[in-house]
Amino acid sequence: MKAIVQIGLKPGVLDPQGRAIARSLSDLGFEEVTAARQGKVIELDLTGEDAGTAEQRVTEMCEKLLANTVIESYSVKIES
Amino acid sequence: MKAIVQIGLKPGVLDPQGRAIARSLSDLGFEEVTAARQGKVIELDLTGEDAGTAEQRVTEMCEKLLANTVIESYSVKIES
Amino acid sequence: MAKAIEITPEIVAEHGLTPEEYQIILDRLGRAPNMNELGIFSVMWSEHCSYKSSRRHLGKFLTKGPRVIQGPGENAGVIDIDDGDAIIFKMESHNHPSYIEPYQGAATGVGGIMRDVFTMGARPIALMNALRFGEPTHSKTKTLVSGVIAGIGGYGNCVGVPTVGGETNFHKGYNGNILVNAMCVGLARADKVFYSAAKGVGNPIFYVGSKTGRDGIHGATMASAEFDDDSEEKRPTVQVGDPFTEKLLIEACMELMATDAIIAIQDMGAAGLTSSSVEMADKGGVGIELNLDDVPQREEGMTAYEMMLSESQERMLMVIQPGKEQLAFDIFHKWELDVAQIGVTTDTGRLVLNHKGDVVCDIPISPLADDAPNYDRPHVPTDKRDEVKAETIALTDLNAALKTMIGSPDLASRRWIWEQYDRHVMADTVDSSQSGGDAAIVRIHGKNKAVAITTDVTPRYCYADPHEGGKQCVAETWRNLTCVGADPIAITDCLNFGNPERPEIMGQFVGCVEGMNEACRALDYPVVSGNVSLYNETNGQAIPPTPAVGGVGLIPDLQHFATLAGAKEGDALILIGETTGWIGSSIYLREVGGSEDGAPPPVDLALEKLNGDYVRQLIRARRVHAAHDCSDGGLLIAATEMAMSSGIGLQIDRPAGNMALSGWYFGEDQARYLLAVDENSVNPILSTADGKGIKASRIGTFKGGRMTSNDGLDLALSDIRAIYEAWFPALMES
Amino acid sequence: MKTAVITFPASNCDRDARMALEKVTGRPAQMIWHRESEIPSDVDFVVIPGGFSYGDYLRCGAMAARSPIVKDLVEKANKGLPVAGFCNGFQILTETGLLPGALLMNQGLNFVCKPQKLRITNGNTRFTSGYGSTQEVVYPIAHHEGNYYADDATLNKLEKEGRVLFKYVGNPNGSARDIAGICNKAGNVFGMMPHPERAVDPLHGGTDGLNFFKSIIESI
Ligand SMILES: Nc1ncnc2c1ncn2[C@@H]1O[C@H](COP(=O)(O)OP(=O)(O)O)[C@@H](O)[C@H]1O
Ligand SMILES: [Mg+2]
Repeated sequence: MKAIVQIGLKPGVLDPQGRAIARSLSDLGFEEVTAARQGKVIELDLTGEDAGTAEQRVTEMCEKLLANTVIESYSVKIES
Repeated sequence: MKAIVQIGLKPGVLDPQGRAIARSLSDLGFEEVTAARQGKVIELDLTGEDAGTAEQRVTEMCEKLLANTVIESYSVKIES
Repeated sequence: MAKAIEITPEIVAEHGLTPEEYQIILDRLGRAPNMNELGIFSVMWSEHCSYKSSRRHLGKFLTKGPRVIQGPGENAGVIDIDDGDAIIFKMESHNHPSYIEPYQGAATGVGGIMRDVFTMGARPIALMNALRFGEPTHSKTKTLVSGVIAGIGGYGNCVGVPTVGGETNFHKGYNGNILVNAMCVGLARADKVFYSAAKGVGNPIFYVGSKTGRDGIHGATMASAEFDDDSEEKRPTVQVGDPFTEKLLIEACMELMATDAIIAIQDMGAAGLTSSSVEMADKGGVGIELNLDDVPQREEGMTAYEMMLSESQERMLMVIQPGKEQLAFDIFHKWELDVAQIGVTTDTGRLVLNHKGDVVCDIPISPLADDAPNYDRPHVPTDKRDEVKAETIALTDLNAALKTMIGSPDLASRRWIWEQYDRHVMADTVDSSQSGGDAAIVRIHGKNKAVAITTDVTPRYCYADPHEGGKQCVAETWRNLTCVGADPIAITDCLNFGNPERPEIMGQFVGCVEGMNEACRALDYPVVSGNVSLYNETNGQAIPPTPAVGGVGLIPDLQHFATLAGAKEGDALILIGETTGWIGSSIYLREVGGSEDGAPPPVDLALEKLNGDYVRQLIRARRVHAAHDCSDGGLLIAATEMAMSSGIGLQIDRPAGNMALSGWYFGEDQARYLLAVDENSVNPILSTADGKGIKASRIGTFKGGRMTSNDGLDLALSDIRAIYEAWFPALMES
Repeated sequence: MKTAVITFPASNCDRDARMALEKVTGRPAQMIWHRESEIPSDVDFVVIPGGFSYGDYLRCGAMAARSPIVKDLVEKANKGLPVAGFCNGFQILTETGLLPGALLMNQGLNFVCKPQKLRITNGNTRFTSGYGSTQEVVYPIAHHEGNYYADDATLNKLEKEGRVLFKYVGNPNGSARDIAGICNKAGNVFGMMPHPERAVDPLHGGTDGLNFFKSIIESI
């Protein structure tokens, strides 16, 4: 099984990377870009068969290690 | 409109961060994790209405700036 | 609308104000404040901004001296280092934020202290940090260490200011409250120092830097409140640092400062726009009127309350010379920073805020500062402890003891830390953590002189006896600066303590401050800036008293300095100072004896001065190849550090006598130095010392690759080094 | 003999580079702000300094590599202008494609700053000829993303063509085949993670870097 975890800064938290990307894109002539935010994706390969269990375990992984819940929020998607 | 760009290391390029994540997870008792890879997501807010144009422009952004195609591959998704 | 909310006792309490404090506000205003006004009073009267528990004691410090250009009271202290050059420096804590989010907490701590320094016109040239973590075995320690170090490095490295030294301790007393104290040293021209007092009427007020977001709203009051187990849940948004913007801000400010456009300038630190505007107005005796609609905002719908209390980082406030507005705009636009004129100075003495067509705050400024609470909190002195006699502490196996000591948490190598810091950027680092030396040496750009910088405190001494501990931390920085051949000039401090409302904690505070002050006066070594961090406790457990001291000295001529690393094959090892074998509160007693008992070593300040002045004189006369003071771990640890740094072994010849071995090798008597000198220098050095009434003796010879002694010590230097280097990586990889 | 240093927002070794060039040439280097559109035509040698251009956001060197001044630099370099990039400068050069490969995060995941021993693997180039028979030098390193990567075919080619000029003695970051510094096919563009410009002063980092600058300056 595979899990895809997306982690991004919570709304309201300063995202200097995103800001710099947006500016640089518009300097390059991509003027349609009004804002950018940068986050992480973590792809996990998992043993086991049950998507429900996997989702619960990966959520636990996010809380314990993958996301910094003080400033980040995350979402989990299980693919098989 | 919104574009979601996912950027990851190409297969074959060593991903020390992914490896460290996998190791830490299994140290924490998540033994079902057999591998991890870390990548980036960039969310863009775009003006304009046409999803097709947007996709083409964002692909151009990836080639020109967002991804380093020597080591990275990317995917683009347009949401409205 | 903020005005509409009725201020209840609960709201007052949530703002950290006591009913008595609230009554003063009512009396001064002659009416109830609105929410914005209450918020402003609450941050201005928080411990963090008002120093309400500490102010009267800090007033005792020696703060003046022939080289002091500006003492405490401005953003940072300023000292004269000749030739029209000035050094501007300060140390500050970021303890609570670093515990909650170690990377960002530590990073923004570094950013904040740099702004305090460049706001006064100095280009930052060096960073230091003083860190205290819980026990190495505590479940949180590893994560906190790695986050804090990465955060400090991440910020300083990116801005491009070298992090040249620091200190790190581990103790269970910090399990629930780590300490992250960062120090910044900057270089300015003495006649181009910028101050924060706003002047004139109708002068434009400029906002520069990052946009304001809802970051750390009420952080300043949070930093003054004790933790409980839930605080990790309740915490407000953590501030995120943006070193890239900080770097641009430094360059832009330096460029604008080279013109005559700035009347006053102040960084937005804790309590952001509120404290910066109030302090500027109060110092200059003027009023300020701001239009909050003009404040660059990161988010939509921000309220006046949020804007005034936001702690978004990388922002500055300045009063600009009328007519120079365009110049300022051009420079900040060049550096791609947000900039806006958000108000003017007035002659009303009031802080007036306009937002969306309403006046949302209109209060007199002077009560915010003048009427800030100033408490004389009850304090009881710490009980004196008995001495521990070295004779009662056995030392049978010197080899085993040295191995245990050199691989112990407080003495093992910090390489794992400082290899993550860029120590060389700016091309003027002469000596840094890399040699393990007592003080870092940073050259004044383009000149043949340098500043020496050190941070020190020995919390276990301060805990055992706050007064002696207070003397000791000041004396140790003075000694460390002396060891590299510098003239010690002045200090900054960061006073980290528990809850001051407890008389025994307040007793620690008062004891340390008085001890520090005694040392400052005896050594002509004034305090020019500092910071107080109180309420460092969790569930009633206070940290050990930790008054971190940052010392700065001047090496007038880079032809004459010493480091830890210069001993040569055949050099003699000379011990300056008296050894009584003081083992109480020593690392040996703790690590080998398993006890933290005993009175700490007494500090004889006259002796410190006598011995130190002599050591400096010898270094200046180029008699010394390497120098080190004896501090944590005593004589044998200092000698081993010299040997490791120089890469040469050492034969130690303990003079005959009946002092207990534990005391001679590991006792922590103060005012002592070890010097590596040429064989031919030994006699002249010893006889001059004798003439001055200074105890000095030859106790060994540098040679070969082993550490040996006439008491059975015999270890390969390489084996000792392996133990010394292994501890930290093992901790972090466990 | 005229040298120049390009400064981007948050370049921070620009002063180090300027000092080194001045020491070797006896003339101040020209500082070129990234907003300028052209490298002056009388410049003989350009250094792209270390630092954190654009905060290292997105990828180290990515944004600087797309700036107008670098566009001009690439054109001139392709016509033979000598260029060297150190640390972030090397990252920028790989991002432009002037040099092959890319720099990944250090294998140990931490920033690493220390004196680093290097072996000169080709002493017969414009950037190394001044070292004579010297085979090992020590330059400081200070980086977080210095792990050199290229595919095997590229690595083989680099080695075969003698374009690997320096290798690490004791690999500090996981770089493929211990590669520390490489040049382009024409031999006029060079990049490396270590900092020769921080090794030109006995009081600061030693003097092993002096011959690097002497080599390239004398070749012009
Ligand atoms: N947090 C830190 N950051 C940088 N350098 C550090 C840090 N902690 C310790 N060091 C360095 O390690 C060496 C030993 O520190 P310490 O034992 O406190 O020295 P001393 O007691 O001689 O003042 C010093 O060179 C110091 O600068
Ligand atoms: Mg010391």
